[in-house]
Amino acid sequence: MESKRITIRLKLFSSAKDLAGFDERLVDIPPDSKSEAVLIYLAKHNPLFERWRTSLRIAVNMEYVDSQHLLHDGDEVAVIPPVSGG
Amino acid sequence: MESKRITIRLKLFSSAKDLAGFDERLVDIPPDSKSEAVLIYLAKHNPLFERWRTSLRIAVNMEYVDSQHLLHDGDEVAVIPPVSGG
Amino acid sequence: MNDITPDPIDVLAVVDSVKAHAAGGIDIFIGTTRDHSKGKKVVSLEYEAYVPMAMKSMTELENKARQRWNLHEINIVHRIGKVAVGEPSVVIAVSSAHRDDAFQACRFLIDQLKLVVPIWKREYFADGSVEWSMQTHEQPVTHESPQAHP
Amino acid sequence: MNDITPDPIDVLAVVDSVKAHAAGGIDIFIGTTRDHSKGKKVVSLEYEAYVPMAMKSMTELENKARQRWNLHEINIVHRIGKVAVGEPSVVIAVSSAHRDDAFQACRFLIDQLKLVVPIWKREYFADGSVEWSMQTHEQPVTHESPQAHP
Repeated sequence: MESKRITIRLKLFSSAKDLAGFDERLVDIPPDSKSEAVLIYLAKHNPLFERWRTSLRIAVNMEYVDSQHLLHDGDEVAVIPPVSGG
Repeated sequence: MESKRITIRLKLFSSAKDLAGFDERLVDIPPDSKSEAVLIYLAKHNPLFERWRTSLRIAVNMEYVDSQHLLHDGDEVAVIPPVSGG
Repeated sequence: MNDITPDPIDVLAVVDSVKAHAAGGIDIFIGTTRDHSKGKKVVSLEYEAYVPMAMKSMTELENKARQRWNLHEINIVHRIGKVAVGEPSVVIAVSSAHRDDAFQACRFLIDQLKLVVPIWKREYFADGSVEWSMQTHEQPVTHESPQAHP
Repeated sequence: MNDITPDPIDVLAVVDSVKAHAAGGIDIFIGTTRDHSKGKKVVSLEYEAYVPMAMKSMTELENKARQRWNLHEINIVHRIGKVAVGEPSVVIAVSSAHRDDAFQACRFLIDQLKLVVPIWKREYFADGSVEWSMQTHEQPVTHESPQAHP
């Protein structure tokens, strides 16, 4: 018996948005997915996400998290390319 | 035979001006006088100059000098109390 | 206070916002957009922000600065959208009783802002090219680490 | 540039004076007059300067800063005469390609200005007293050294 999938709100910015071709999307993922799941998801859209992976940070509900952070239903998950404000 | 005296322009600022009671004066001093001569001169007007002596700096022609700097005829000699700009 | 705004930054208003009658000193940093980058002439820039997270991040930086130094007021304002060359993209003003605190906190805030606040700069070059700005120490493709690919 | 002026300092004009299209960052220090000193309420202040030496001294500081750091523009403006509490008494603006240079130079300039530039502050207190401000580490009467009196 498979557990119910959870839904996250994926947000992309800057070069990540350009690579993916969209800026926001609701994504269904298996429960117990970790934050790195969004990068695996994105790599299916564009293999460059795999090459860029080490320079992309993930923020969950507006907090930076590591790649093993457990995602929950309703989380806002943002892909943060190297920032260049200032 | 006594040598001719030299004339300096003495300028006082801030608390030194208040202590002396004047801000500018032409003063005749012996040749070969050193910068400290102006403090000895001022101490005759107000003995407090003797007590304040270590905190007063001398500038000759708008450059800080030490107490042994030789004065020349026509020098502008300023007594500089502790500065407090900013 | 702090703000992320599409409007030109009113530098004087930012300065006035941190004035306090008790203040001894104010340090202000103004980042202005450059007319060249990577040897190419830049004609204009565009900033994008993850606005709610950027605001939250700036507030966190403000709180960290207040913990480390004795400060009166802090105001961090970052512009987004198109910015003409030479115009301020960021203004940070810090007031304190002793200038050492204001200088150190202002420096800390701009350094940290450039590291963690989710804002991105896109440069429009005279030759028609457009690029997202990347820090030189964070070039993703060339500094890729094979171990990170399980 | 640099100036000593009896007029209120136009902060924006000082900032604009150091803007350069090549600039990456501007650091500005603003010294504002305090409303208290030695535990007493200050109602106004008055600055006196040995103007030609102070201008010369500020130019020398500017030259030293330019030797030590890579800077675009420097502008040091100090006010003299009566200054109301809360108004700027000094504004120093420094622009540079890299912010580290601007921050360090601006800090150096205000620190040195306070040590060497012949400008004096007189404080008018609410209780009617008037005093020339003395740095706490330079109290002449109490720190008098007997050896200095031959």
